[in-house]
Amino acid sequence: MLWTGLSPDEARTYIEQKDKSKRDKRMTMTEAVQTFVKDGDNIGVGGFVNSRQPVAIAHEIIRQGRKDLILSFQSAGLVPDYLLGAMALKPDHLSVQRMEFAYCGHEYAGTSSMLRYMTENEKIFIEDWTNFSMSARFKAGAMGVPFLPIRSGLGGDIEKCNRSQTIQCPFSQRNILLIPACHPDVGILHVQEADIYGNCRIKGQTFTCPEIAMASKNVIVTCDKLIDHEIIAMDPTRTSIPFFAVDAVVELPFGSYPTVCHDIHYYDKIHLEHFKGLTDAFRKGDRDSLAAYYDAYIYGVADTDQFIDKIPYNQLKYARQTESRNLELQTHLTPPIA
Amino acid sequence: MLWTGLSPDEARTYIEQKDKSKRDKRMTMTEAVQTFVKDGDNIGVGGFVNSRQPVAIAHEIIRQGRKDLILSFQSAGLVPDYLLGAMALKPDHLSVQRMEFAYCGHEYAGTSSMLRYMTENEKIFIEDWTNFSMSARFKAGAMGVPFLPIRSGLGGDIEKCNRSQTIQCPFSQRNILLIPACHPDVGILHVQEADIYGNCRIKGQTFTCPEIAMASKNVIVTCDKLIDHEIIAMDPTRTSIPFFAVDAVVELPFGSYPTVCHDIHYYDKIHLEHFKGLTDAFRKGDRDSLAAYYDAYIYGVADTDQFIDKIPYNQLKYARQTESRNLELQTHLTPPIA
Amino acid sequence: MTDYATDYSPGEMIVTAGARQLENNKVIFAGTGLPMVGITLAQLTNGPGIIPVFEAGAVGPTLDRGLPLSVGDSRTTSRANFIQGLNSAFELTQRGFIDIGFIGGAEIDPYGNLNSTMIGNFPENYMKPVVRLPGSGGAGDMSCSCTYTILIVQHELRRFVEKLQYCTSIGHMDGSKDARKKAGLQGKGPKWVITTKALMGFDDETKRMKILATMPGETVESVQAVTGFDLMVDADVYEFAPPSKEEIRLIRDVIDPTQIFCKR
Amino acid sequence: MTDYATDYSPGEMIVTAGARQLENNKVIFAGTGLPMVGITLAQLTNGPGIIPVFEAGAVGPTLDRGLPLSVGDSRTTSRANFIQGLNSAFELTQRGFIDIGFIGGAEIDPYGNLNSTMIGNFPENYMKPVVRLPGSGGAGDMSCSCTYTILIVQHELRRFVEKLQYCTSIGHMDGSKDARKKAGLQGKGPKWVITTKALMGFDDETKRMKILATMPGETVESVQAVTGFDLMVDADVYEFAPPSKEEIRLIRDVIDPTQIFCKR
Repeated sequence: MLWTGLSPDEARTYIEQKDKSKRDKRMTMTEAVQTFVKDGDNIGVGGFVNSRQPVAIAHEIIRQGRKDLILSFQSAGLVPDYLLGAMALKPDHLSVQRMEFAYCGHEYAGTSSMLRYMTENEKIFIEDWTNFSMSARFKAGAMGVPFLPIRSGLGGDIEKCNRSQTIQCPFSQRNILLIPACHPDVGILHVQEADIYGNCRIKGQTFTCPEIAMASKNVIVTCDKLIDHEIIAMDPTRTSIPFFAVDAVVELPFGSYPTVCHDIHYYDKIHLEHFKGLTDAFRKGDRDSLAAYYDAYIYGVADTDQFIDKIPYNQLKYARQTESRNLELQTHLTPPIA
Repeated sequence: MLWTGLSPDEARTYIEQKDKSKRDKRMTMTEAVQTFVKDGDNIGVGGFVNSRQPVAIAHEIIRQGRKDLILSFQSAGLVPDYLLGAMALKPDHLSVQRMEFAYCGHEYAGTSSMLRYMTENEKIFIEDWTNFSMSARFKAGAMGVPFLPIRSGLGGDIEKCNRSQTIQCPFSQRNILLIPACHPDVGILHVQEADIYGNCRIKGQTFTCPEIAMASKNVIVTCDKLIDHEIIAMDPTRTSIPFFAVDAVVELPFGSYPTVCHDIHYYDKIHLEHFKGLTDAFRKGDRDSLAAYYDAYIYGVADTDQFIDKIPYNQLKYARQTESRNLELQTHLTPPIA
Repeated sequence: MTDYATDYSPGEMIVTAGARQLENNKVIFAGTGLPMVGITLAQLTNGPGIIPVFEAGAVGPTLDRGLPLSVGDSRTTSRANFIQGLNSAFELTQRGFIDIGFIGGAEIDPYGNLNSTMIGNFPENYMKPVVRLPGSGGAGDMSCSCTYTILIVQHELRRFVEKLQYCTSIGHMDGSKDARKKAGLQGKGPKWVITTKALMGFDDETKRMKILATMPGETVESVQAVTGFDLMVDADVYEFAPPSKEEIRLIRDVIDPTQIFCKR
Repeated sequence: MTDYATDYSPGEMIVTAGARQLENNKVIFAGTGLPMVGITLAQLTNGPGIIPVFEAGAVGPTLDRGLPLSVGDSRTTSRANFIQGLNSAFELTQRGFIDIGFIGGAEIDPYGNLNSTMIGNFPENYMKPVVRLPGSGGAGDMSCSCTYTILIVQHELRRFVEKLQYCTSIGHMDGSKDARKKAGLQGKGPKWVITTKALMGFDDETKRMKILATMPGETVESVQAVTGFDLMVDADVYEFAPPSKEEIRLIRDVIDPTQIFCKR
């Protein structure tokens, strides 16, 4: 049995020995990635499709370069595309060896050309799961058990390609699927609010961010806003992730831009679709346009502030103004033009 | 394999066929208990020890009388004591045949004399669990799986007395305990706030109330306060239990009195200790004092309003004033005298 | 008498058919795209009490911020009753709280099994497919655990195949008696298949796909002509009514005015 | 030089000993009663960074509303960092986030296994015990999954027994090598036993209980005299220092002024 990331016993031992003190964990993005992301790491990617994807952390990983990464997520769009795109352009600088996932694509905006390019050219190892089975794998890791039983995937081809095992339930005598825990080496998450100790507040759906945080060996969190610990202490039932699961807190407004961040900003469809178009073109042979994007928006900037500085203000403004607002109020806004 | 309450397949089928519409579920307590609590039922008891115990529902069950009940909970104090006390006094009116639990007692206020009386005289069937294993049994039921794996209870005597099974984990090859789901026939819960559809907001610790709600066939909820659905819709991340899991909503201020209800009132230690003293006396042979309590506070009142009406106002007031308040502010209050 | 539209697109026909099949007050697992449009249409017509659930965690929202572009979109949360995350949504499904799920796929077989993973030889070329599709997402889970599912597939010969290249979402498996139950599954599996050509169900005995109704302008023969396996035909096969003018107005003016999912 | 108290109760001695054994900045699973007093005392003295976790769901609160009467008490939530429920708290433990757990019991054996379930013949009289105790509560779980545990038991001959009547909370099992690991457990098991008579540990090889220090006024002999099995004695056995005046002041004036748990 191959455990990618940590085995349950390794994951338990690491947390046992970890410094769980309540201390200031602020870091720069550069430091956080230098400290916690290593070659060969299994990276648990937070967010869901193009919602609250940890884009800023992915950009920094690309800037620094890492080899032989494993990506674990249920459904994701922009972050795997960014990482796979970086690999497609400069495999000696950044490479992904394996993905464990349920869906890689962009829903309304179509399939992932980078996934197609990588798989159809046999450049990465793929392990297919479903959204529930991947979510439950993180949950098993978070709960500290080596597996969870689920009632998905019994009798199809997915479980033939992955490490799940069918057993007969000793209580009900019916078949049930056991899925192994996923303990990433590092969880990368963007949240709306965190305090300096790492207590995180997620607005809207949590996706599987709390589970990834609890399951991972180390966790890097970017937050749109650093909040006073007092605010956490005044209503601890709103804390989504407790401080002792988090290792680095980076205050980074727009850290998940151009994906949607609940209550903060909606998608920047123009930027998303622009990048998507470049990956489509890459798959059809146009390497240079995608390379130019990376040079301009990732390698050519020092950090997320500089990346955001390159986004036209009316796109940023529209993304913010269209978030958490009813349709009637949205109709009075003028959409930016690509 | 004996399933008490519903088997996983029965529990699934029942929910499949259930009317899950968003409709007004307000009922009187009398109706709710008449409709949803039957002889022989497995009752999932919400709350924890003497926190947020569903006292009002227990009183109504005692008034109406039920036979051969099964009580499932992790740790509880007052509700099992009330039910066992009723059985001790009038076994033809109310009886408990079995308890599946981890702890029955009153923490600071000592052990349960009713548990001692019933077990030491071999009047009920006992199945011991731990707080985690009972909590996980409700969680398994809530998740819709027939079991969950946990790492408690391997090698002690508890799992020798209960239905858990040790297996070798097919991934890690280490021993692990499987605990069977618990699907009560009826979950009885007290919460601070609910809307008419059954969306519940729990303040403070949730204990295992959401898990019991999702695992049960039917659910009766009492709430200190009925709130507008608008309030739920404005912040759905605060909903602890979704409406479609709930069958009856009874607005009942002080529905968990004299146990503590987070943010509403602290313990009424005088009343709690008074009742506890009567159960202690019962075990030592004084039947009449306990019978007098039941006649005065349960059989002699029509409902919880009348029960509360019998509590001296300064006890009610002190319980409210000592809740969610720091020690400095509490020192200015005058405790009532028993 | 209903005033039928004469000018409507294939997508609009599918959405209308999907909406009409939905019973009021049911809990429905909403996927991205046409299902979301169909559910919203049903809520505005025959199913005001329909409760949508989105797999990223929102239960029972009102889609008053516009059509979500994703099931994880913040727009799925507006005025919801309950919001947690993916595990919560799928556990609700596993527990039996989700009556109906909408699922799509790139290929479908006679038993309603679907492929949304890969085109190519499986298992030989799993690591080097001819075309790699996005993968299961939540469809594989919905197919297992919703009480029943409605499938939406583009009706083309290459997509309606006797044998899938890869089975992502489990339908009636090989059609044998109690196949799903024996496998350990809970939901009843696919109930309907809705395409631009027909409304289909599954035979009670064989579990093979059966034409229940043909879409306007289609015949049993024209449907069979674009299907790569033999379809059964219901004894009472009928012609499905086209979208009404009101249904089309709702789709175009209210639900999807910018044609995100429902092209004209 | 520390100013020692001369007037203190057995409970106050236990609380003081418990507090002194706690390392700063550790996450500690707090049970009702003396452990709660001990943790609070440690926070006010050697362990200001100690993070208490309560099994009903509160992580890292400040006990500024008075001593909780229960681990599910609303007082355990004040100014906490994170609050969910029981499953969450025990899953944190299972995952490895809880460094230390305090556990009590009615009986203890040489290997630190504890009974808090029943007095009587097990399994014969399980359904009709001589004395039924409240049951495991969370102790059985803490004993399995905290990184290590500290046991607090009243030091009486009838409680320190070679063989338990029922094993509720698992210690070093039969003392055999890797017994806990082989059973499937994760935590390291009991590290210390604190009583009114002695501070004890466990022998590295045999896992049997060993006197590390005697409480003031006690000797190895007086401790052995109230113990129903042979205690090992550490080579460097010492006399534990009595509570300081400051420790007693904190217990009496600040932490438990109404003597809820710590009688004088």
